[in-house]
Amino acid sequence: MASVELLSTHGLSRQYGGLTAVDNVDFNFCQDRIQAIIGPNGAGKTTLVNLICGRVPPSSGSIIYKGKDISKLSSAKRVQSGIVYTFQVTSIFSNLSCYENVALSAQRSLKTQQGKWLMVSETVIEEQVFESLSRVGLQGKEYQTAGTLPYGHQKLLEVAMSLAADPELLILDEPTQGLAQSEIYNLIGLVRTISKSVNVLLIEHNMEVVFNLAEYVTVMDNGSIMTEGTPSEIENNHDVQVLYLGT
Amino acid sequence: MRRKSLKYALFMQGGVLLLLFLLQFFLPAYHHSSFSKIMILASYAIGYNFLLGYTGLMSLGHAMFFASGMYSAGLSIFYFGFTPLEGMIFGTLFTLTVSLIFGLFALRTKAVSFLIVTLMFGQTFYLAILYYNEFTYGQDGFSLTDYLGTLSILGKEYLYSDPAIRYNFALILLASYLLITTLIVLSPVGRILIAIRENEPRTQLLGYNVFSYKLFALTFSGTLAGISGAMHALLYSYIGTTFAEIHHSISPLLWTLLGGAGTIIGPLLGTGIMFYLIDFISGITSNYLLVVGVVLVLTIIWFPLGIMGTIRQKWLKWLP
Amino acid sequence: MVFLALLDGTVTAFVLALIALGLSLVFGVMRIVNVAHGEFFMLGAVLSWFAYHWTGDALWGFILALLVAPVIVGVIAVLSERYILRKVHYNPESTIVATIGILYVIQQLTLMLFGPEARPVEAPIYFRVVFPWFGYSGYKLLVAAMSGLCLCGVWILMKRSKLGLYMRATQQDHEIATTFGVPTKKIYASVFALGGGLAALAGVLVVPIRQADHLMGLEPLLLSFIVVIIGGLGSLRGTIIAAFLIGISDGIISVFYEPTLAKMLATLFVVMILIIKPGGLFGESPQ
Amino acid sequence: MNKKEEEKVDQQSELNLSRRTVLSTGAALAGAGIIGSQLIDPAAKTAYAAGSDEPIRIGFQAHRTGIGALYGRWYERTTNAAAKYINSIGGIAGRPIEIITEDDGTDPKRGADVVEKLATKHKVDFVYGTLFSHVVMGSAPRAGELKIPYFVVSEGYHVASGALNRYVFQPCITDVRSQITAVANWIFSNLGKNVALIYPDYAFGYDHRDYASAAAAKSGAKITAKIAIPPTASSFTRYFIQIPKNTDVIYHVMVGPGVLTFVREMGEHFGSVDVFEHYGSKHLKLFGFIDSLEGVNINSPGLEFLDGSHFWEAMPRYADGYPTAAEKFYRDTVGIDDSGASKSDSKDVAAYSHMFGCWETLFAIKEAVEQSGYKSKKDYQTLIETFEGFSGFNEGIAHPQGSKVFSGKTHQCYGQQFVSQVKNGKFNVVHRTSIADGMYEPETDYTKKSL
Repeated sequence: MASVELLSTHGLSRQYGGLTAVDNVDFNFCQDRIQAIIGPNGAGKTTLVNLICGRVPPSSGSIIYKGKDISKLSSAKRVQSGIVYTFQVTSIFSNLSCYENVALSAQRSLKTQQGKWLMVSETVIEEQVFESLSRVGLQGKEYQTAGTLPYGHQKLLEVAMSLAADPELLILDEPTQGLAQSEIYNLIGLVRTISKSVNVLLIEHNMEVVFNLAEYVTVMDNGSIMTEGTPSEIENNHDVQVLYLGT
Repeated sequence: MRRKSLKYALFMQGGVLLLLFLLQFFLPAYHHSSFSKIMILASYAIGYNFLLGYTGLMSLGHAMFFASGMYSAGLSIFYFGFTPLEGMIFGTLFTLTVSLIFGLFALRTKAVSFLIVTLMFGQTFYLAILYYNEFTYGQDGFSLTDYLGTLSILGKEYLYSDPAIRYNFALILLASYLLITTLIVLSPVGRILIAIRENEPRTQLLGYNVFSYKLFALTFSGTLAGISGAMHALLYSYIGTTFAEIHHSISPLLWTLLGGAGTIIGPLLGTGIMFYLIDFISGITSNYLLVVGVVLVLTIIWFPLGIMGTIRQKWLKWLP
Repeated sequence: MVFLALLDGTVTAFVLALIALGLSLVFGVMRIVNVAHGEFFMLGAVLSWFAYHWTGDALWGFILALLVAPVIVGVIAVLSERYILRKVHYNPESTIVATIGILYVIQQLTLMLFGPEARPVEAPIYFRVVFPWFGYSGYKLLVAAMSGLCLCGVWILMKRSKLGLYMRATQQDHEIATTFGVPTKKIYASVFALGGGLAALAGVLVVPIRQADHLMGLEPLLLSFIVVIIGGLGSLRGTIIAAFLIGISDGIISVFYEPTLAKMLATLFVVMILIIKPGGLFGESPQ
Repeated sequence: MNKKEEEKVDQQSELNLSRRTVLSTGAALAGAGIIGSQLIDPAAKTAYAAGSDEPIRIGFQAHRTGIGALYGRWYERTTNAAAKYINSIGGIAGRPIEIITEDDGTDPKRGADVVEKLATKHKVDFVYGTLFSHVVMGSAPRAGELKIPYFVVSEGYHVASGALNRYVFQPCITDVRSQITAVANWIFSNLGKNVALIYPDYAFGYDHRDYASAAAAKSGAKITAKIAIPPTASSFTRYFIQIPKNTDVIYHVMVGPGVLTFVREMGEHFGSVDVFEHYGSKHLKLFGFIDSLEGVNINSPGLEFLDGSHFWEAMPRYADGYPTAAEKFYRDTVGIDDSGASKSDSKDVAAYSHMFGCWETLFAIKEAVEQSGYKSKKDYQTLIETFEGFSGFNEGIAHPQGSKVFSGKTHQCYGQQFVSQVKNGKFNVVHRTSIADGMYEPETDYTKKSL
């Protein structure tokens, strides 16, 4: 597979007070594959993706996306250019219906696509919403209030919102956290389908999921990249074993 | 769902408006004029609700917008000899500018700080009217009675203070506010505003420039308040600082909350109920504000969503 | 002129700090805005008039009011906390509306029982301090000193007592505090009572230099709002510094500009601080 | 004030307040259109003969709450006392008076609503009794629209300035402009020529600012400072600093709940008027409008420094200030003691320089109704035209404050004013102006406006 760089970071750092959460990271994401970032708690994974999608500004360093420096862009602008983030802890609009949740995401992407200045017709939005919801298996739940869904379904709703946003790079932050085993299997299938059309960056704790899905894995520890490689390389890497097993 | 909402809402509002239209032929003089007043004030509250109910921004300085529309329309008629229509247009544009500039500053703050900044700006505006009293006539205000002329409809001349003119102008204002806010609320833009109310950071991360949407909501809401103020000036021909005082900012908040924030028809209901409640109680005791206080406390404990909000939650899910 | 401006500004600042302190505590610990705070202040002043009237003696009336008014107001505060604020779950917006309701109720009941006029209360001691250029009320200086004492008292309470510890814990994180066994419900009630009591105390101290009337709560409410927000949410140190900043700048601006213009400028000054630093001077940024 | 000056003042304002002089003042006014010259004898009870039993309904717009509440209470007491008395002597044109009171919260918004409510719901014949000028400004357009006569007791210059409409009358209380014009020259020649003005930042205050300045310009006096106090102020010390050093007289007027604080802080700042040495070798003098102390006991703590200072009064608070039979009758009927406080509570001091306007206005309405033959609302035009034809009211029980000149053009009356000095814890009248002192050229002509 030809590895064309979609996104890369250069010397990216972020300090919180005296603490360095991300330390001079050069991270590359190549087109057309599922890539994963793993690492123990506090390794700086979430901070790294927060930097990438613009939720926190970097202390230093730059982020290049499709050849352009995006480190000064607002988070909204980054979403508009295709970097879509799916929250670790669900952050849906819990008082609104599933339909509204997804529609919010869909109408933005449709507007960007169609280059329209103000309005997108509701019919087009509706189509997109129904499609996204059925892709994650939430068809029939359109008018249920999102906050009343079971947790697993809320996670799926998050994914549906992200899909409706027409992502080019979809960042899934611990998508399986809090899910039952059967739900995890469904999710793996879903992500695999999604990845056919979208680049997926996976932040995950669950090794099973990672090795099942990822084509390339980056291991982070103490805010820096420890090692990178294919899943099998990583599986056999001694340092990673020490990191995870403590031996 | 949205289309169904829109259809039902328009039907319901149409019904309410038709009822109000017909009522003018039956109401006794006192209630006739009370209804005119309620409709004008309700339109102010509807504009307020656009900001509070649909965007989640609580302002305590809306009297500033009401007064800015009122004074700019009134002063331009008074000094520059504008016609009432020109005064209205000038008032609208002036308030639009004021609310836009105000928004650019105030929206840098959030939540309670926003509340305070709106309050302070409102207070400054009020003091400014007092300070430039040689121009604005200060606390006393001034009357437009001799400056408005008459309004010619179908070859007949009417005074702006004619009860029928007042009633129907107020009704037209109310109807257009209801229609336009319903359309916006149920449009994709309204969806985004509601999203901001529900979860602002998430809305930002869906790719929306939250600031500009909030600015739009504030400017729109302020302008609506300003148009109400200008209309009030024309129909009641009195302009004074009482409309710029903090009490006049709290009023739409109360009407909105009582009727149901985030419901289109709620502010109208809240304004009407509050008006008649005060009217009724002031006949019994001069301490009618005591009852207002009690009603507020009980409403917020028992109907935190307001009257229409509770009805929507319990029965009419489609209610916008 | 500047000297008088500074002196008057400083006295204003002390009083302001005392009134704002209660609001700041409630704000900080409970994360709610108490719009009825000014009415607690007003109640203190009105109760002080009753004490003065009942004892017929300025000094004894003052002492009686000093002891009783904060307690009565504290009880009223606890009752409204228990039966109203708790019922709306301290939701910020609901609380604002509920406390506006409480404001009207307290104000109108006072109007019914006390009447509409402003009534004077004699100062417990009265003397004029004569400077070479002008005279100044000695009691005002005394008020500043007593306010200062109260501020120190609260400071010590917060830093040294168990209640203070609990309050600070609740302020940091309400849920964690609960899991560590802090009785947060009781803390909320005590904080609200303390806030009301401090406002009433300020009312008792201030009333001899103005008069008691049922509308007197609004201005201190607005001012203490400003002070608390400028100081930064829940920062006691910020509140006190802001009180001085505002009291003294207001005093100085008043000397050089026409009174109404001065009020405008002082208000705009406050707005500008907030726009530049939305979190206040000493608050955590809201982001 | 030193002895010499005192004598001078006393000589100048030598008062001879015998009954005869008072009546002759009235007599001087006699001529065409002077009405109400007969003293009404309370004993002669006319039965409600000529008229029907249908009462004349007078809507009373009262400041029961809000900043005007103190005045409102006294206006209400005076109104009720006057109505009771008028009913006891046979009512108006044989019909009893009925007063319907509505609170306006001293707020123009609500004021306009109250006028409307009184007119359309209670269907009153007239609306009456408003004091605060912004409430009058807010309510008057509504009265004009509803075409209902609206009699105010406000002392604002709004009526005479022509800003209102033909339905609004101020028949029995002199407007501020005339009050100032009447006393200004006395101030300049007796107290000093360099005057600093302190007034509230209200229209009421602007009248003081404008007309005191105008009077100063005319008589060669100088206004050294104009200090407008914002309505939200609760502390005043800082504003006193702005008074420049070349000032001889502080001219002060204040309204609202802060009045006592205002006066007290003035005392703290300047010390007692006699001792004060700050402003060079001259003694700083104080001249106040009684509004600053309406309803306030002059013996309140902190006011000792006022001893020796002067005040304008419209009607002397202390009974010996203007001892006429009518004044005594009025005072007794309303229930005021000799020191201007309520007979039932000596701590309850009256708004004595304003409330007489309510009493007199009801009598003026009575005159107008009786002379015009007013029966019902369709007679408004005749009533208004009759009223505009009045040229004054004679002193008597109906007009205990003194005779009035009335101008049909301005819908405004002009009466005598008093200057009192504070001495031994009471007000002592030292000067009484003539009606002519307060006259000015009319600036408007309501009779030319449409009805």
